[in-house]
Amino acid sequence: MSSMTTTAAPASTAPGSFGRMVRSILKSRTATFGFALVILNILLALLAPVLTSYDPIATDAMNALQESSGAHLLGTDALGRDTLTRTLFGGQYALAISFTATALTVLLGSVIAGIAAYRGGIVDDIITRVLDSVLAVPAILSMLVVVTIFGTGPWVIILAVMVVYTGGVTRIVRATVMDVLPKDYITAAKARGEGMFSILAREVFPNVLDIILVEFAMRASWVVLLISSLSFLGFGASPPTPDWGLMVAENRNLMSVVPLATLSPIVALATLIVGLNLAADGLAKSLGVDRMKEVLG
Amino acid sequence: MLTFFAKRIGWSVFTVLLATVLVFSAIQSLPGDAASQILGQNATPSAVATMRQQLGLDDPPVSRFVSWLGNALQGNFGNSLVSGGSVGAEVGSALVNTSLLAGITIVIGVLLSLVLGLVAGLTRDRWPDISISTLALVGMSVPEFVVATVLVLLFSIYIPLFPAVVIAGQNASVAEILPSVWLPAGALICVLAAYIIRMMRTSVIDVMDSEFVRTAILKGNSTPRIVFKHILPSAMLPTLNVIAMNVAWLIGGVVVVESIFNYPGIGTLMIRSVQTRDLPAILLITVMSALTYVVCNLLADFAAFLLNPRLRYPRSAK
Amino acid sequence: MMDSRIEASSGRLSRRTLLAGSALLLAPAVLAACGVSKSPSAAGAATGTARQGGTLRIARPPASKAETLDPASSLSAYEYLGALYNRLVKLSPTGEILPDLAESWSLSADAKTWTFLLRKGVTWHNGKSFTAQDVIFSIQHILDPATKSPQAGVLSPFVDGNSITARDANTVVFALKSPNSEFASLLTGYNCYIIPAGSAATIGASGIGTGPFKLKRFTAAGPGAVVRNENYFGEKPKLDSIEFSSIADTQARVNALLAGQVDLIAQTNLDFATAKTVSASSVATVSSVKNAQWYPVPMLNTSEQFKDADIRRAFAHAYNPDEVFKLAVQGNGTIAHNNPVPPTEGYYLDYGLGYDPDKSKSLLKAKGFSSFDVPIYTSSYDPVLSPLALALQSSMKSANINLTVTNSPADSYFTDVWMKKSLMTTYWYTGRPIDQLLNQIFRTGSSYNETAYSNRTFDQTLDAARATVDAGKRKTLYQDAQKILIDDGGSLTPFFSDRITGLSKKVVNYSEHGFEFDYINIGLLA
Amino acid sequence: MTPETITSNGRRRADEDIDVVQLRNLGISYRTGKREVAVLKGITLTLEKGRILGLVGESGSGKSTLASALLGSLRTGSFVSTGTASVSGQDVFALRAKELRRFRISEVAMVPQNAGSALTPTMKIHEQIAEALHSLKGNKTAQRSRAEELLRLVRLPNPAQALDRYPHQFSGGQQQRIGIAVALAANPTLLVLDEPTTGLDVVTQAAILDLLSGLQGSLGMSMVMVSHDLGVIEKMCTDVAVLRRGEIVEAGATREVLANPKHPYTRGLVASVPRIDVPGIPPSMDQDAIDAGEDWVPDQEVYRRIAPQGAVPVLSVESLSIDYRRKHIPGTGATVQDVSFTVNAGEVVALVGESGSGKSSIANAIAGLQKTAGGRITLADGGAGGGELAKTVTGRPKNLRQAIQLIFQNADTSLNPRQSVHTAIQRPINLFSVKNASVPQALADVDLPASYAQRLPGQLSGGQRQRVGIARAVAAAPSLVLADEVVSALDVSVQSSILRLMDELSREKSLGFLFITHDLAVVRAIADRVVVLYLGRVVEEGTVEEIFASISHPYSRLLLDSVIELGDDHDAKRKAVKDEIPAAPPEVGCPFASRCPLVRDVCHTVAPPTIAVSATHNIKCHADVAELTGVSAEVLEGTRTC
Repeated sequence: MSSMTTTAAPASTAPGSFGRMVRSILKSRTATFGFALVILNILLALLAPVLTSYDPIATDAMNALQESSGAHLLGTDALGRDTLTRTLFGGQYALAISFTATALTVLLGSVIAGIAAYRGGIVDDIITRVLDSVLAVPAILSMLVVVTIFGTGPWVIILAVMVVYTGGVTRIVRATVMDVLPKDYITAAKARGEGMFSILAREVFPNVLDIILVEFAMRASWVVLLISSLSFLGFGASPPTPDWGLMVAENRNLMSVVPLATLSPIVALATLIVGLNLAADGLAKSLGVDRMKEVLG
Repeated sequence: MLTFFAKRIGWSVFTVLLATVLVFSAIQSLPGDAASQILGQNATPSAVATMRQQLGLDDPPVSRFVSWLGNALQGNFGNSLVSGGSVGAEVGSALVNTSLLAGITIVIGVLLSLVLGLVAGLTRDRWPDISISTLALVGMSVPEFVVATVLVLLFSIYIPLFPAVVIAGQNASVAEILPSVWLPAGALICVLAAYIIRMMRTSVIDVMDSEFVRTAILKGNSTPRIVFKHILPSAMLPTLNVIAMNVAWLIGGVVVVESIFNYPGIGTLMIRSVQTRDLPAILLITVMSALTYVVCNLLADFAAFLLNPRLRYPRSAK
Repeated sequence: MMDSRIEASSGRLSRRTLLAGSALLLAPAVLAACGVSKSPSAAGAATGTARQGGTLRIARPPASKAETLDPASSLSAYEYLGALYNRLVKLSPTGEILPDLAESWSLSADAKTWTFLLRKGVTWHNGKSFTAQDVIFSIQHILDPATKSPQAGVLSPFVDGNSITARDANTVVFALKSPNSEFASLLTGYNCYIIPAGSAATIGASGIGTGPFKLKRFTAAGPGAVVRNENYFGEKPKLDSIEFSSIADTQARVNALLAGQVDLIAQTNLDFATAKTVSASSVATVSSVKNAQWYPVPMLNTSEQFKDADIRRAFAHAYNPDEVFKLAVQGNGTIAHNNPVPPTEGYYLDYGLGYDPDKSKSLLKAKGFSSFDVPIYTSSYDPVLSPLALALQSSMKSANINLTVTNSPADSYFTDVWMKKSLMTTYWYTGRPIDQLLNQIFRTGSSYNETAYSNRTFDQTLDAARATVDAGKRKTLYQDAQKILIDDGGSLTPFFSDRITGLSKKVVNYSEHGFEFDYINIGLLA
Repeated sequence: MTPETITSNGRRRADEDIDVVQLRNLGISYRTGKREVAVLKGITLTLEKGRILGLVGESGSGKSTLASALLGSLRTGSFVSTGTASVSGQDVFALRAKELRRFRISEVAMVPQNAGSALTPTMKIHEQIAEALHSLKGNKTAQRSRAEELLRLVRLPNPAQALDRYPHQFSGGQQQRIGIAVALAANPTLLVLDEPTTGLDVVTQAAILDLLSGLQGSLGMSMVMVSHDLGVIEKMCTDVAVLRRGEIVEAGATREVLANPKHPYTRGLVASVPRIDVPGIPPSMDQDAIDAGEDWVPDQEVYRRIAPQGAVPVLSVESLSIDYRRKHIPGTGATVQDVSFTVNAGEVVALVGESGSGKSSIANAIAGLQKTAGGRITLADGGAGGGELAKTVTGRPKNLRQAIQLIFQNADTSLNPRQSVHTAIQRPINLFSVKNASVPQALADVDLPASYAQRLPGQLSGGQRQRVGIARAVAAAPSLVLADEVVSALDVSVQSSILRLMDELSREKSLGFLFITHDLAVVRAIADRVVVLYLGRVVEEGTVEEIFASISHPYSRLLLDSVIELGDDHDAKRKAVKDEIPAAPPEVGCPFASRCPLVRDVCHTVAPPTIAVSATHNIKCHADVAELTGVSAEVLEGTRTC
């Protein structure tokens, strides 16, 4: 409902809430560092085409298995592809897939959680039980099944992530929503006769946004790990995709020849995950979220 | 309280059943089936049809599931569509191997991480905490395939202390596998411990901030007494769930590590069974994994019950 | 003692490991006459005095859970066969047919009747005596459709199971349906190991043979062991026993070798970098065999994409072989120009389709394609497959051919992808006699016809060659067949590759050629 | 004022030997980021042995920080910025870890505000007492018997059994007694009590305070007691120090300070406490004037509210019952049963009861948030049409939803912290399409400047938040407002302004207020009529004068007697009552039978009849009017328990 008709009326969301968040993040050194790492990763990925003139996929027979040099800062792999280029482009892939997958998972999980918590009773029971059953199937098995059904590809990976993690997200967001629901402002809204979706959207979600954000940062780090593991096992990205997990799998036998080909994606992967974890930690601390509750999912 | 556990167990059974139904339905939509997988390049359409009939793949899914369930309840999980052997024996021996790995991982990993988490929590923001927390962060941030690869390079190739892979097969005895368990266990401990350490640290800090610990300090109690009598039992409570989740995770999470170490466990079997569409094997693996999941959670509930007097002695008969 | 160099002649056969079962063995007795060129060499394997005794530990790639010790089966556990069983005849490193259980053999003038005189005093591992009935049973077992033996398709055109007779306990007579002067070489196939009469149902688990080793234990796709057979009729093996283990991941197999857990990695062609790592190790080394395998990219002729020969030709012209060769195997081997017949083969035709992207484009344009998109499947099953696919992908871009590389899990690669997907990467061992090579991999309806290639002229040319007694004429016919095959485009064959095997420095006298593994002389350093 | 003049008893003392507490220019600050915030500034005071010092002040005055400083305890991030604190002759902040432990073992003990969270949940009671019994270390039997003795001393029922129980198995009052027992175990020279009765029901509070007085008398300890409640301070303490924003503004002998406050703040504090004996809304404090250093004097006049003339009913509740039980539990009855009352336009009706009396359940049922088991709730509103209210809010038409609005106890949770004031108030206006309503108008109604619309709840004080909550309710233009404990969480200085606001709104907008509270003094100040609930049953109803007059239900009488008020004759009060409310109402008979001094057999089996004392005053009791008149403390004396 667009109610803000008077010109003097402020925006319907809390004024300065984003600014406040940025400020509270900057206050925490951990969070700042974490966000800096993540932003660095994003920048490097986005700027990959500018930062390097090599094609991440094109092979170059003449320059295979080169060690670090002026032409190839991090050397090349067995197919003569520039390791730096592949690592940078690998960031695009990792970030795009994992952030999309995480965002969709968190979104879906939050909506389900909101409905389950608000409706309560049998609806809640059914949702909780079904999601618990999904959680009871090992993540890798679920992913294997999804990947085997739909073949490989970015969207399949995203779907697989959603299958695996929606239950966990729902569990955590549900618990948080449960904390918010008994608050008096919810009671006031209920007493006004507001509908479920109105209450969830206006009253509940703005207050669990902290948790959802932290959840996002942390899940994203798990998703990056999971996707790279899947690629490592040969179920994720297909060659020649510059996927970090795949790069490790492809190049780990080159450890004694061109160690940078393996180390670069590992360092990139670890940097991103450390960044996401620190960001989640810092975010949690500065937003006053009990981060460890998150792990329970 | 009996009803509390009866209800929990009831839900657990339901969860396992539902998980099985979900996996069964998902496998139905896998392209190709065991018949064509078995026949491979010898597959002529008629041979596939015959094989399908032999394997009972032509019956409607619901009736197949019901008959599977009926047999499963009598302990008969069917025969592998690939090897023809009893799935029970196959999954059983893989599970025993994985349990050995998981067991060692859990015992060492959980004890180690509880101690480290406790120390980190108690020395909040001082150097032991900072080093332990950093270590845990690294553990969380490095994929297990990297940890495993590094461990192999270091401890079986450069310094040949441990076997690099498991040579013994699926039916090997514990004694045969035991020497090969340590490196995979080490890789798993790194991942497992990271989360438990962090959980333990946070909950120790939470408990330390509580009124009752403050009161205990103001009573002039000694530090060990405060730690072990006042902090530890309460700090363990939220950690239990994380331990349970992680232990349950181990069953599926071992896949990567098993693959690197050629470990003849449930993870390896899982991948192979999905690839060969070996439905009876997949279903049994699902059942066992789901059972592990619910049993871990039940155990966590039970441990919480023992640790938490509020659960043991509910205040009133409400 | 064998020479350290592994004599790889054109008589070498290819084997596909895994579930998919393996190819035929065939060694033409006439080969020597055809003037085999220089012997490719193996380097690195130590020679010296092996001590008597010891246990050799061999790591092998994963096999199916349905793996069996029945040699006739397509799922036979290859590494055990040579240790447990004997054939009537075997191949020498130079491609000659050597006696094994048959002491000598002769064929009638019309080349329709083959008579094998069997070795006397041979006993099975269970103590029973070996007789002509065992041979008859073994061949009938291969021919029995229920066995689903890949060798059945090779033998059945000539051999009728009911026409094999035992003249006496030590003489077997084959009355062929049609003349075939190369029949004996067909019996060198590894499906042709002789098993005890009546053992069809039990052989898969019992492994009772006449070979230098007796089965100690065996697990499908798992570990197993064989021990020296003290009653072996031939030279006794040096080793007390051989232990086999099954390791799925190539890197894990290499790690096991480097960690000293195994002494030899079977069926694994180490890639360049790994070979370098292994050579640098203090415990292990590598042994390489020149042009030991070839890496074809079969284009499934029945698929929508490749049913047109012009398209196939366009593909053959589309890649730069130098580049692909360098990228995929770092130049270790020989460029093939799409001819699957190795240059060391006596009947080799020096002809091929070279790199010509413009021609490729015009061929495609003529069929209405300005560009051509197709997925190419690859797997970590063999370390060369993915680089090969990627190199092709990269190279073919200039011809407007866009390959989408799709990685498929190793364990199911040969069940899910091979002979099913329109374009994929695979490999064969060389050493295949030309008759078997062309007949089995390219003849219409053949069980290993991975491209589903079907060309009546080609088939007729092969038939004519087989029936031709004159060696020179036969050579011409086989070369005609090669030309048809290359022009018509069965598969892409960019290069022959050296095979690099990793083995412990403790191992001496390792020798392997084709499907012949020397179980007798291999031993551990004294 | 110089530091020397501010001693706890108003005298300058040289003899330090008998001073248990001696604070000199103590300042405590905490660090947040790079800023340092002073929590306590230049505190100087002394406490003689055997005396009781009350620390009084509103929220944020630093009184709890001061209390824990006496034990050498500072919150993480806090530090001593100036001065010293000496307790029993030891400079507590100079002690090393080991000495500090010894000091805490032997010299000082603390009774925390909420024993429920201060007792370790995973340890049995006897263990928690035993670990303070350092002199008996190693002797389990002696520890046990001493622990039992201590529990008996604090009058915990069944002390022997209690030893092996866990904290959660006790009620709040019992936990508080255990907390005291634990503190006493160490036999401290100084006992520090931090709001020891806040959060307890009045009856329980009275009992605990009696216990503490008794113990202090018999054990002769020195005590420091923190409280925001002037009545409690007056009853308990020999000396008092008044804190405001980290500074002591006034200190001295309690009676002197409270009877004749010198500092404007103290004056304002004393003046703004509502009292039963002085009907009406007390004046509110002008903090700005005090800040400006003016010699501000509060109005001496209390505002007396006049009940509206003519009864135009807005709400009528008939035979309402609410049952939480899933199945019938023998011996217990429904949570709320047979509750009937009405609220008229412009009238403030107080629903009074202790925790567990079902008063919030009734409010929720009226709001349609709680399913009822029986009865009728009717909204008789001329303007909006009115009618019987559907059981749940979703079944009610918009105009009926609009007609009933809620305001809440806790200003922190009543407003969505992520919504601006504007959004919060605009929402009901839009939802109900209220004509002639606007956010500035609603803010003006609650005396807030229009600029506050931009603010978030976090940027408002507690009182301002409560005003916004009221504005949100009023903006919907309701005819009835359900006000659940709306002032109980506020400092006294803010309380009266909110009460005044309610009074204004009820008169100006003819709003009916259902005012739910446990605080009889507030009831006396604002209510026109009163309904007294006990365990979900109405025991008495009448006009405010009637309720506070001499004829009362025994329960009402108990509540009244338990109130500790400024200016009472504290010594005259009775010593002990049965302060525990049963967990559930009885299935039959009078709900109060288990605690009633006038109980007779019939009370346990037959529901009490209604005694109509006047047309408006009804009491449900088996006793006759004579017995209900002025039931004295002596009668209650007989019901002493534990």
